[in-house]
Amino acid sequence: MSAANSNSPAGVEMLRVTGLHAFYGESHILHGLDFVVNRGEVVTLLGRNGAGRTTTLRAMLGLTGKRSGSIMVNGRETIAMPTHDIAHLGIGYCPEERGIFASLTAEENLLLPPQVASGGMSIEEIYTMFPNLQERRASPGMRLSGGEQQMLAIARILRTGAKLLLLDEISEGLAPVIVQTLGRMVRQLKQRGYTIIMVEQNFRFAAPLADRHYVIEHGRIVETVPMNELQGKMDRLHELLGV
Amino acid sequence: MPLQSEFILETCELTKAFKGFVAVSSVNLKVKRGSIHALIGPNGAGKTTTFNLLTKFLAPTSGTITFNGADITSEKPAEIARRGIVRSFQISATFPHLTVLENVRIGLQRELGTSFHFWKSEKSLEQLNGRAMELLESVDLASFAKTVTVELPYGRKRALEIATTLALDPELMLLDEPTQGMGHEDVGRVVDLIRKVSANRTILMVEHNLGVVADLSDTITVLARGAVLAEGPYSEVSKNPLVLEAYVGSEQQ
Amino acid sequence: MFELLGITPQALYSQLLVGLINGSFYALLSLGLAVIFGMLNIINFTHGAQYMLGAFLAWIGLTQLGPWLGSPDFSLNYWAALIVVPLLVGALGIVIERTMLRHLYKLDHLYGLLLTFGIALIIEGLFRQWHGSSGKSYDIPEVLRGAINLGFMYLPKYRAWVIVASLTVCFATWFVIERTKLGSYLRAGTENPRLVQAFGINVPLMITLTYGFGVALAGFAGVLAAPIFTVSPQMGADLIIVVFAVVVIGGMGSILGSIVTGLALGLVEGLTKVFYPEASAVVVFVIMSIVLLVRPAGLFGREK
Amino acid sequence: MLTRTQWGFIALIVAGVLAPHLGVYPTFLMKCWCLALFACAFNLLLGYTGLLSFGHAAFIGAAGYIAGYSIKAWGLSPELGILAGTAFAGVLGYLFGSLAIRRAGIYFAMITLALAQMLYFVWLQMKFTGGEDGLQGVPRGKLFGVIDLADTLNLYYFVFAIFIVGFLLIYRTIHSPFGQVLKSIRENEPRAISLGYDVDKYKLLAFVLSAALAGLAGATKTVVFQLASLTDAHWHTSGEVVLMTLLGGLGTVFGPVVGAFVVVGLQNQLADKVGSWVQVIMGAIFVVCVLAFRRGIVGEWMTLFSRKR
Amino acid sequence: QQKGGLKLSDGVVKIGILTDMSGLYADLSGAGSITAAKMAIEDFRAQEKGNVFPIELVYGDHQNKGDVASNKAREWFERDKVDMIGDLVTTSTALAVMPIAKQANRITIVSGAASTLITGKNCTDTNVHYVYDTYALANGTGKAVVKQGGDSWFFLTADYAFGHSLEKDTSDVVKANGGKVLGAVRHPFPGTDFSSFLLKAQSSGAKVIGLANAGTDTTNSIKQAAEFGIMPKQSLAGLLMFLTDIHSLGLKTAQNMYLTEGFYWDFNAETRAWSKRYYDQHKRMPTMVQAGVYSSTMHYLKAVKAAGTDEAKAVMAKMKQTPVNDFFAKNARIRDDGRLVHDFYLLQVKKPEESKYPWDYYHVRQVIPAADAVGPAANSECPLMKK
Ligand SMILES: Nc1ncnc2c1ncn2[C@@H]1O[C@H](COP(=O)(O)OP(=O)(O)OP(=O)(O)O)[C@@H](O)[C@H]1O
Ligand SMILES: Nc1ncnc2c1ncn2[C@@H]1O[C@H](COP(=O)(O)OP(=O)(O)OP(=O)(O)O)[C@@H](O)[C@H]1O
Ligand SMILES: [Mg+2]
Ligand SMILES: [Mg+2]
Repeated sequence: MSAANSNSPAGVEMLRVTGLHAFYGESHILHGLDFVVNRGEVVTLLGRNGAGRTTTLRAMLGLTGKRSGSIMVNGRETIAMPTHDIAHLGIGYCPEERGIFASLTAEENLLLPPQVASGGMSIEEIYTMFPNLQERRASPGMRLSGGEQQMLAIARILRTGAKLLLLDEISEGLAPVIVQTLGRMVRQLKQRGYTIIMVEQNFRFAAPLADRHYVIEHGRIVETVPMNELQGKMDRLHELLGV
Repeated sequence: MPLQSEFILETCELTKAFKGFVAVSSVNLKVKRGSIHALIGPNGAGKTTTFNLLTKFLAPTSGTITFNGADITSEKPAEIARRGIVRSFQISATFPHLTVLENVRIGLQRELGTSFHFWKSEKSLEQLNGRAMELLESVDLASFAKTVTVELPYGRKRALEIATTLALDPELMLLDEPTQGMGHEDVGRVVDLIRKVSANRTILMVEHNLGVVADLSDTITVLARGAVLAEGPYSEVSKNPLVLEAYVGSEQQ
Repeated sequence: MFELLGITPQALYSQLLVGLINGSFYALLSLGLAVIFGMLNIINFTHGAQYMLGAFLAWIGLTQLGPWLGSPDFSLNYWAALIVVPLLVGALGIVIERTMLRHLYKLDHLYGLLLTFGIALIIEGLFRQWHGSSGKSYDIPEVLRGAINLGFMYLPKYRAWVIVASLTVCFATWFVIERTKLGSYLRAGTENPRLVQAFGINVPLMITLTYGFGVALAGFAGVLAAPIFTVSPQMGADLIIVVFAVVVIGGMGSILGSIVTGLALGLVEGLTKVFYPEASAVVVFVIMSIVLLVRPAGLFGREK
Repeated sequence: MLTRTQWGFIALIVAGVLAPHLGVYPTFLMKCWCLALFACAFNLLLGYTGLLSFGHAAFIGAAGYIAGYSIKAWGLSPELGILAGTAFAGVLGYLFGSLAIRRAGIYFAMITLALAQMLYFVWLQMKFTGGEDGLQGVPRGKLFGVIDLADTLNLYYFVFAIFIVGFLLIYRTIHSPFGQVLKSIRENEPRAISLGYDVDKYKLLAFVLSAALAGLAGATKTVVFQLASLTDAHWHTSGEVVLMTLLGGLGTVFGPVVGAFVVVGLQNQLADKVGSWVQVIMGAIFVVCVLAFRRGIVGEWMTLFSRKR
Repeated sequence: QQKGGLKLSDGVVKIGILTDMSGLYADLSGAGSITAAKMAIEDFRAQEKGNVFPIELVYGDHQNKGDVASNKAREWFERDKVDMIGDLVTTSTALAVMPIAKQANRITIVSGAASTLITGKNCTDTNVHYVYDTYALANGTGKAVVKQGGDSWFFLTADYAFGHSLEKDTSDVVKANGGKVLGAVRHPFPGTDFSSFLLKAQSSGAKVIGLANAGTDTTNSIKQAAEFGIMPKQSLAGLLMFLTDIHSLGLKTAQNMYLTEGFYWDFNAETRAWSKRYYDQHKRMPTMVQAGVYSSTMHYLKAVKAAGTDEAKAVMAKMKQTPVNDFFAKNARIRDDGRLVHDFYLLQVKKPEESKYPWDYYHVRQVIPAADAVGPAANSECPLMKK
């Protein structure tokens, strides 16, 4: 994985999902999803509860049950790869349920994910970004408050050098100040050339950050809204999301 | 009824220390009877911990908790519940493989006093169905009564949880982030619901969604670093510079 | 003072030594259980059978292998067995994990317990069918025969070796798990294997190897035990229940905890044999009950 | 219209009443009914409360000894002896239960296993149990002083009646207000607590009930075989009851009954023919059940049935 | 019904061998006992030149469980019309089957079990205790060893009824013969580590350590005694041991220890001749239990023939009337309580270098005459003896 730098040309395709189907056991959740994300872009996946946004992220990492279709990451087909190999293509995942390891300390949690590419953030940078974590570095993961866990979940993938970040509801349960910090962070990351896919419920948070919004309903993309068309499509979004 | 004080719940110098770390320190909380009281604060301020102390999932290091004039500091979780303090969880808590109706009935059933009666027929619980349906009605779930709970969408589960809580007819309801993870419609529904059920009872809630807080609450207590930072109605608190700095932030992005 | 109770200091020291030996076996076995439990969240009921397998393979290597291979003079001696047998037992464990246990991770943990219980029955039954119930004897290796007279007590060399060997293995294991990165992968994998895998770690492989390793520990204990105890198909079955009690007492929270508890209980049992031998079969269980009353999570366990 | 369960009951009773007249060997049947009751009692705990006890041998064994001893040494009538055994098992269940429910899940299994093993050693050393030799020669006596139980058919119907009573009690327990609370605890324990239930008390009562019913099975078995022995108290018995329940169908009403008949029947048939392979075969059944047949015979059948409809 | 000039209940004499085919005692009885019974039937047919009543053999595994044994016995008696059940290894199964046999009026011949209860308190008039009991073993070893100079004893006792009674019987004998008992230690049953108990025994300074335990407990204690270098300063005496135990222990470990058995294959030409034949079929030399099964089955068949019926009382009367006279026992009689009164042997395990051929394990140190070996009739608790 070459580290994408900030002036890499936009339009280089980072991720292409075509005809993605995914299942949990018997239940068919994704019904042929298609979307594309270019290097350095921030896109959001919007939708109502249960639309299948989280499932989309999980399917990209092979964490759902059966799946079919095609997921090209940097030109490589990953649909048949085992999860741990997909991660090594440079993908960082921050799950909806945060996934903090209770038996590890905050710092161990932070250091846990292995480096998948060069150019990750240093611990110092991370602690400057999230001072709370520095303060609680020695406490066991399960003792952190909900919000602290959320910060830790994001922080630890920034260390790994992954350049494609899958962020699931990161603004969830955070104090407004922190949400603002996160907003700044996403911008910063984008400037550094990261590619980000965000699943968001908080439209106000996501709207100004994203280059493009995909709206998912019943496991399909039902609407694509580029940044510049946002104003015009507000009504449609309203209808789809109840915003 | 004995003379009731204005405050249904009071804590006095409530403190919880974890190995060398004080999560809640000397909190004096007074919750007015019949009000909706919100507890807000930055992450890690000690809100959930306070809840855990109030419902005895944690034992306080020091301080006392008084409910309706009685000292409940050393009671067990189930006893607290029977006194009329019932909480909901940060993550929705239902009985997934029971039907929606049965979920609510579990809440009602204890009142019958037959919960240990292993020789009685289940049919004896059917007398509760009427009341259970009323409760479901009140949260718009009546049409789902026969549905197995796992199949409900998230927001509906939240509503069901509230209905089950209501079944106990609690005097004081503790809601931990009731709108967390909800889509906008669901948020609206839950806000309405909370307002509806707040009649005749007291509600203490933790919530990060300032819109909801502003909308619902009579009084707001802001916690930061385990201590009370500010208290008062939304209009006051939201202008408090300390609160702005610690919690609300600049609001322009 | 002990003389008053009719016990000579010599007897007392000897008992403590014996206790320590039992303790080393408890420690090795409960450590293996803890490692497996930690990663797979499964109580490996097969552990006793795998311990027996270790002892049996050592015996087969020493006495049967040569004739099978057609060269009666060939035999796998004790020292070779100490290396080879755990590998074999571990390899069998890996097969079990790959073909069977693997399919149970998504289910309630009790299925793992039941599966391993079934496998234990099979292994034990096969050996009973094959070698009968009466035991085989395995000679102590030449260099470790006899005893050292320490003046205050009589220390059989082989037993001293058992203590040294098992403690070394225990602490090496502890070091790897608690003090290395590999260990933190293991611990994290315990909680949320899918996520650890999503971070790019080959969790299935890690699980397989962990199970293999934990089982190999049992095999190792079996080889150590072969010269002391009669090698027989049921040798593991009853021991494993005591080890379960040890595990409950220690709590599976920490690796060190299971080692320390194992040793300590061996000692307590040894002392009971001095002062009130009739109770020595139940003392571990009694302690378990008391610990449950006082500290339900176990001495080293974490509450939930 | 009768429900499926009601049809099942009728079939069970008809089969039970007719079986000895159809050439099935009555002593074998009695053993099956005793173990079926044992398995049903176990299922009450595992299938409906989610607690895996690996020490149920303690209860069937203890009740056997107490019933046997009180009948033999104190001359109690068989029904009183059985009651005594059952009561003792219940008390024992209370003691073991109070300890074991302090931990959940796998620990619970290990604790019950260890406690049962402890009791095994106690029986082994006690004088009155006859140690290895067992408590032999328990008289069958006269039921209520009139019905002579030395007559095999009388005894058979007595045993069958006990089974039915135990079975109905379990069925009722599952479908009672209490059963409803048990279910909710299994589903979401913290939530049940927050609704004001003292979950430990409920678990304990379930444990005591299960222990007492297991005891009822053990005491009855002692009267049938006129002996109480260590075999019943051994942990193999605990394993066997898990197997019966699992094979028949965990958490189904009739599963444990079917499982008990299959396991006892197999053991009976196989023991002479294949010797020590029995243990291997039992182990293999365990493995197959866990890997591929988790719903058990009755469970699979019910799925098949409902799919067809 | 008349068959071969006999009144047979169902036209055939059915013999059932109820034994342990897979458990701890499978080696010393089990399949070997079935082989022995088969041989007896064939030999009987051969002796009678084919002119005999039909004989059938059935066998079953009681898994050492009383209830399984009792279930099987009932089934055999009631449904399959079995006339005699033999072997019955382990006391719990023997005691479970005996009363059922009495009730059904069938015969039991216990070869495998050890308890004196079988011919004591729990005796029945349809039972024979053919081979050995704890009294004979304790008495044989205790008395003989004291006579050989082993006059101070320390016991290592399995802590349950069987161990206790073995210890008590033996120490009574030791004391009665002028020996001293210095102490005893009880170990849990089943045990694995006996070293601490052995150390106690060692520090007692007793000349003989009596092992009042059985099976793997005994073999484990012997192994560990070897490890602690207890022998040859002190000798071990196994109070319940079989040829198969010595076989699995190996002479190196077991050498020099004393034990008593009711039969040894290499005792004289006659025993050797039979045992060789047995060996050809079973590939192992017979234990006393297996030899006893052969001898008792033969004795039973002869009695059936002599009585002209398979009715239990009549056959039993004949069995008691006729002395047993074969390779197993000479001029031995069955007493009223069912005990076969025959000679025992005090044996000492050979050193490895003394063993000349496979299964050459013992020196026969002494033949214990029947009268000494078996519990005196006067002390019997069996009601049948008081007549
Ligand atoms: N592990 C699972 N097993 C079965 N079904 C699942 C599982 N996880 C999710 N689902 C179902 O898949 C559908 C899509 O879920 P998903 O989590 O992708 O929704 P989402 O769009 O992220 O919504 P939200 O996170 O707001 O609830 C939902 O109907 C959900 O019930
Ligand atoms: N059991 C515990 N042991 C040690 N520290 C704890 C424990 N529980 C909570 N803490 C710490 O106490 C502080 C308060 O936690 P709490 O969960 O109450 O925060 P909160 O206000 O609910 O935050 P959020 O809004 O993020 O959920 C946190 O810093 C947390 O790390
Ligand atoms: Mg989601
Ligand atoms: Mg919180």
